[in-house]
Amino acid sequence: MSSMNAALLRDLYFGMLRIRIIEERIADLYYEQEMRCPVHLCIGQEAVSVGVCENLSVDDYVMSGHRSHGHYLAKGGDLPAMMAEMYGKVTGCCQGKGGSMHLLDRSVGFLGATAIVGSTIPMSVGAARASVMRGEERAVVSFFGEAACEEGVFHESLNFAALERLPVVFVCENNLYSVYSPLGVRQPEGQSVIDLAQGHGIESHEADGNDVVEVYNLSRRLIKEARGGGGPRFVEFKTYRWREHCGPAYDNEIGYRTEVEFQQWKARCPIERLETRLLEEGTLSPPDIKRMRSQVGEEIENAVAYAKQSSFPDESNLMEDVYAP
Amino acid sequence: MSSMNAALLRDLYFGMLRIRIIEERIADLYYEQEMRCPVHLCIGQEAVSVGVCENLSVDDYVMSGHRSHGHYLAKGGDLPAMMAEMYGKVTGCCQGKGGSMHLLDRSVGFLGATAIVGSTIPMSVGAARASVMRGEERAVVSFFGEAACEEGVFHESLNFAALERLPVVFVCENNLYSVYSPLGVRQPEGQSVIDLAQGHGIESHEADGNDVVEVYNLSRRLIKEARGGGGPRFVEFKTYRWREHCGPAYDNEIGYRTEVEFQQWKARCPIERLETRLLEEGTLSPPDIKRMRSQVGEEIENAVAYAKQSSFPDESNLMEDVYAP
Amino acid sequence: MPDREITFAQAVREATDLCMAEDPTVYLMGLGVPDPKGVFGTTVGLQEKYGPDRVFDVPTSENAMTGVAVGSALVGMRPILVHQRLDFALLSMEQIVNQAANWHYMFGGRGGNLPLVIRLVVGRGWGQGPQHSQSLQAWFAHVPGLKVVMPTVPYDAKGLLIASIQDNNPVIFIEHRWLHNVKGHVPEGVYSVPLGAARVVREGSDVTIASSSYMTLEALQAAEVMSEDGIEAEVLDIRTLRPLDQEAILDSVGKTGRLIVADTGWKSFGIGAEVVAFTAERAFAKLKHPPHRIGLPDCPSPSTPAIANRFYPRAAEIASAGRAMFGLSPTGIVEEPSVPEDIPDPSFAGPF
Amino acid sequence: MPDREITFAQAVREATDLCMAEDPTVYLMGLGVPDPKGVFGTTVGLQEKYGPDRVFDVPTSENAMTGVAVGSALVGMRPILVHQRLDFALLSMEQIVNQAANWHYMFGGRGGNLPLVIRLVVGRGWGQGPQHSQSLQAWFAHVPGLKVVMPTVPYDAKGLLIASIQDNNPVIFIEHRWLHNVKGHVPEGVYSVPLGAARVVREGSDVTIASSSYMTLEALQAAEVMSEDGIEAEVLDIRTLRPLDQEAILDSVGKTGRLIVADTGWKSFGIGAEVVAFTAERAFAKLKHPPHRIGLPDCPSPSTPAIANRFYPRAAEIASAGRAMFGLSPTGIVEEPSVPEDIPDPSFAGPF
Ligand SMILES: Cc1ncc(C[n+]2csc(CCOP(=O)(O)OP(=O)(O)O)c2C)c(N)n1
Ligand SMILES: Cc1ncc(C[n+]2csc(CCOP(=O)(O)OP(=O)(O)O)c2C)c(N)n1
Ligand SMILES: [Mg+2]
Ligand SMILES: [Mg+2]
Repeated sequence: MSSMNAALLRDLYFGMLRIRIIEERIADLYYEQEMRCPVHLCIGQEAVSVGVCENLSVDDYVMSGHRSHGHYLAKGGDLPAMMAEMYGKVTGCCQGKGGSMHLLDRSVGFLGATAIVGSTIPMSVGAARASVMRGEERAVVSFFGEAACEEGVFHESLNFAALERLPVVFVCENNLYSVYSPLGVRQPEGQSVIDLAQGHGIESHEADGNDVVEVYNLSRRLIKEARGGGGPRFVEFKTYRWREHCGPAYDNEIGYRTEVEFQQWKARCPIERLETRLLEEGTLSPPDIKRMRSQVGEEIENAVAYAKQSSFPDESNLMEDVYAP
Repeated sequence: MSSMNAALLRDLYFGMLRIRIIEERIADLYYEQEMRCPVHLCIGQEAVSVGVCENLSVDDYVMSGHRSHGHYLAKGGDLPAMMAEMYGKVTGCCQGKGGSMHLLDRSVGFLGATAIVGSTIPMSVGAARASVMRGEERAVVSFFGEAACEEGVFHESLNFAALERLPVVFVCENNLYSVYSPLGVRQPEGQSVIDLAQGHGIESHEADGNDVVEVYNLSRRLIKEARGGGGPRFVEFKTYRWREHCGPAYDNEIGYRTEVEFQQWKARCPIERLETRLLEEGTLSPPDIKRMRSQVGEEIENAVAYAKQSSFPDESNLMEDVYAP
Repeated sequence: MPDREITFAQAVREATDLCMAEDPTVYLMGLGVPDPKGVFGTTVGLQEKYGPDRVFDVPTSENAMTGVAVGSALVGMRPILVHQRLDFALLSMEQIVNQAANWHYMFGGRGGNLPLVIRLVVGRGWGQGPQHSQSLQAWFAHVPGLKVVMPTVPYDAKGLLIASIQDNNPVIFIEHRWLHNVKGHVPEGVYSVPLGAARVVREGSDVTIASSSYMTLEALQAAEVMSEDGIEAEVLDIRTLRPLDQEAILDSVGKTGRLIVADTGWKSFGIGAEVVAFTAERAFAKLKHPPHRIGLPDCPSPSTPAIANRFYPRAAEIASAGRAMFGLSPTGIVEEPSVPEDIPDPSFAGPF
Repeated sequence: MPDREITFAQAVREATDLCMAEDPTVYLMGLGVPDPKGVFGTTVGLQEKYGPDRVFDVPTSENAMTGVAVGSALVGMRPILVHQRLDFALLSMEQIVNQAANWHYMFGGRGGNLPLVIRLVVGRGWGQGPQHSQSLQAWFAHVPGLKVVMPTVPYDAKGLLIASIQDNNPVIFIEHRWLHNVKGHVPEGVYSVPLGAARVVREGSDVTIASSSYMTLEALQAAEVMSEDGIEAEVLDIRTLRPLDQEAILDSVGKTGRLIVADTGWKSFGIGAEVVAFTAERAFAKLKHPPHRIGLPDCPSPSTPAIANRFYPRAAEIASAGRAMFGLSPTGIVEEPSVPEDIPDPSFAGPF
């Protein structure tokens, strides 16, 4: 970590800042009721997306679930296409047919995110097996939340990945909640999801998901090992979502979690933590940050403008693309 | 084990011998092609059924899968009704509608066996939860083969049982094969199913499934602990099926396993092992064994006769019992 | 209080509440059941009232949780299992169909009763998209051993849910998301509406519209439009898809000689196919005009409102079909919706 | 070798073999695929030929293995996934329907092709019972995004499987267990039968029998029986349920004016419902007689042969339905089966 070079640290910082600003902008704009689809923001969890994806090349594959904005962006997904998708426009990454829960950008190896908890996990394993069959050196990262570990398909997928020693890195973002349900009503006390993965014989780790440097370093090793034929790896990052499960608002007042808990996690903001350090070390200066902010600000405003100005798909589009030709 | 009393040892011996003789008789009769349904014999695996069920009272529940004859019989299921079921007769335990893969005898707490791998596991958990809700002290035993541990529903069920600390004892009979598929093509090398269960935070054990005394003693403790509110327990018994996966024949010649392997396991016959010991100790005499054999012989012949003489269900039965009244 | 009006969601909650109060074996489980939103308001406050043993959240394990419900039902409990979207229940088709539906039959009637209610919510609008809005009632209706209920009005929601909970078989109870906020007359106290009986919601002599769930509201609107040109539609709310009240539909067609079926699911191989088929088989001579089905076209549900609005047939399409049976041109004159077309009413403001 | 006769199972194996030889992206997976029995002979020897990377056994994890197939298809492979019984695939409905069927559409056509063949075997006979013989093609046919194929003769089994493997979409390929040993003429080499085209297997002028899979064999037998009384049935093998060849059926009905649909699944909400419904909608005036569906009655499949034999409709029932359309009494004169009614032929001696 101390040996990490400044450029990389700045990249990590910028990556997180960018996602944060974009997500916050989406939250603000959401109230206009022009983005008419469910959105699951990842504010507070940016370090995982950025720390992991920084280690991936464009050839590596990523799949994700309902909370995929950060993964999509960190993997290099096209921002205007994402914004247009949320506005239901024909220029969206899915021509408006998917909405926020169905992002993809194949040009950067983001193979798809879908809206059913856990369902892209086996697909990630399948994409990895395909790569192995073809002799390609490629890592596949499967992102999911801790609730996905309650789905049987999670286990089935891990078993098969372990059986065939496939180059998949399973990345669990444990943010303590599934919608409004705390861990305690879903998983036995004292159990950890890495025990589950280890049960399948998969080397597993647990780490601070709000420390981007830790995320980066750990996932760097795991991705390398997996890509190099070492078999699958599993990592659980502890983190926290700041806003409501689905939608733009804060919702600590409705009673499923406490304001205190939220504030504790907010104090561990992944972006601020790195910012403080980089400012102290002089790797970053306040003007740098300002520049970064305005760069992203411009990028997102352009993307929003693009999205808003784009056309809706034509009604004739309804029956198109049901089948591939 | 040394403190085990003679009557109990004789019971265990008799229980296994009985199942063996019944299963062998089924195998012989199967060639007549009058039992027209798939049968999965448990010859070689009798110690698990008997050693576990000897610890259960009639109030405890048992559920099972496709290979359930031994469990049904050891739990006290009605033999003539089982035989009649295999002959497709109206006097069968399911009026002939289920066949060998769907046995039940609710009067002794055998809640049902069904033909889809793993599917009664969550039901066992549900039955246990119902008992807890009602404040009943009851243990539920869920029997399944090692292939069921590859099904997601196995994990989902264990998670919930652990979460709610339910009185279920999960009993896995690991006979190394699923149909013709060896463990190696299904589960990662070096992994053990007890690691999986332990991952869910469930106290888990592994034992020799061909040693009925070991099965008895271990399951006695686990059942007691579960029934007493200690939460679920998991146990894997290593054992071996002697005959083909489905049907009456030996099939070592077709190539999925070796005659040598089979002979090694045959040498560990659970019944012979106990018999040798009991004869040595004088707990059992050759005339005792002869008496037992003839007793079971008579019982099974009566059951077969009953089954053969019973009527088939009337055609009008076809549309009955689709719905409960 | 004969004129008490409550919403469909409140009616569902009330039915659950009453059954739980009456029968200690009834219990309620599902993702989000005790959370602040309480499954669109249908389960709010019930955990406080009945405790966490009888009203509880569950892990995201649809398949096992269905098995848990089945196992408890086999030993005398009456579980109600809720899924916030029907689509999630696809993970549990094995338990529902191979196990629950077959149970009573495959054990020759000796397997014990299997009183189980599975509540499934069909999503629509606000960009729910392809994986949060599938309306697969035709699947469940195809399976002997299941009962399938799909109410429209709050009165029926309550009465049919009570009947479903009291039934000794697995019942699939399907709630359309756009009905939850609809209000209607609902008596207090326990009453039940029998499974297997359709209901005439509007009498008419010229054409029968057999519809289910939300489409019944569109059908009623269509009937008003058609009436302006003197075509009187009889609107029949099918209410339960299995058992299906063939007689009620045949009676109505016997009177009108014309049949339109409007369902919330895909048209092909859907509910309408069965209704048209048995009518053609059993009342062919009564039909004065080819029957007509209204359902979703053969594509997934798109997220963007721009084309989702075209995906979902509305009253105008039903009315036009009815008018065509009398040689009249399609209508455009259905009242313009006062809210955007991708939401049912102004109270629905996303995001879920 | 124009007259080479091979079995349906051999035809399936040959199609797989040829596609694997031609295209290195084709691979084959499923429980028991490389085992000595090779899924009723349909996969025998392929692992030896193509190696364990391309032909392999899998854990008993139907849902994930479907996802694995989907994931590999998304990046350019052409998986064939086999289930020895359709019933087992119920564990994977989430992947098949929510994911695979929706994929191409929900990503606006940019999600990549999803060439995937899922082979499902419908069991019958020898006491398979309620959980090993469900014939749920109507479910799959209901879902846009899927293609559904159900061949009868070996020629079509091969040609349709090749077309399915070459198709860029998820295809559900349903094999009836009683067809595997049936022989028929099959050319060597690669050929394909287009998805979406029915086939006239017997010409006739008096009544159309549209049938699928094994029921086509019963329909042909029924046609012979009816012919003895001068009723000439046209037998149409539907072959693919989605896309469904409506035109071929309407053409035939246009000629005969009478329609019987015979399918291997449950009658209610089944394949016949759709066929009758679109025919009633589109060719009402051509129908001289009410259409008639033949399918399974509303109960699970019982294990005991004593009543299973009554559960499955056979040629006599079809012939009787045809005769009734001409005012003739039911027939009993279908040739007595030469083997017990719970097996397809003497080679089938249990236990699976
Ligand atoms: C199979 C399934 N069940 C339920 C849902 C409803 N659902 C949507 S998101 C979500 C929460 C999942 O929690 P987690 O995996 O921890 O991810 P997080 O939202 O916390 O990022 C749930 C239950 C779903 N989409 N799919
Ligand atoms: C879900 C499902 N998949 C596949 C099958 C086919 N099948 C029947 S028995 C069996 C073997 C299961 O092996 P195991 O659980 O180890 O039990 P064993 O037969 O060895 O006793 C399989 C795969 C099935 N019945 N259900
Ligand atoms: Mg979470
Ligand atoms: Mg086994």
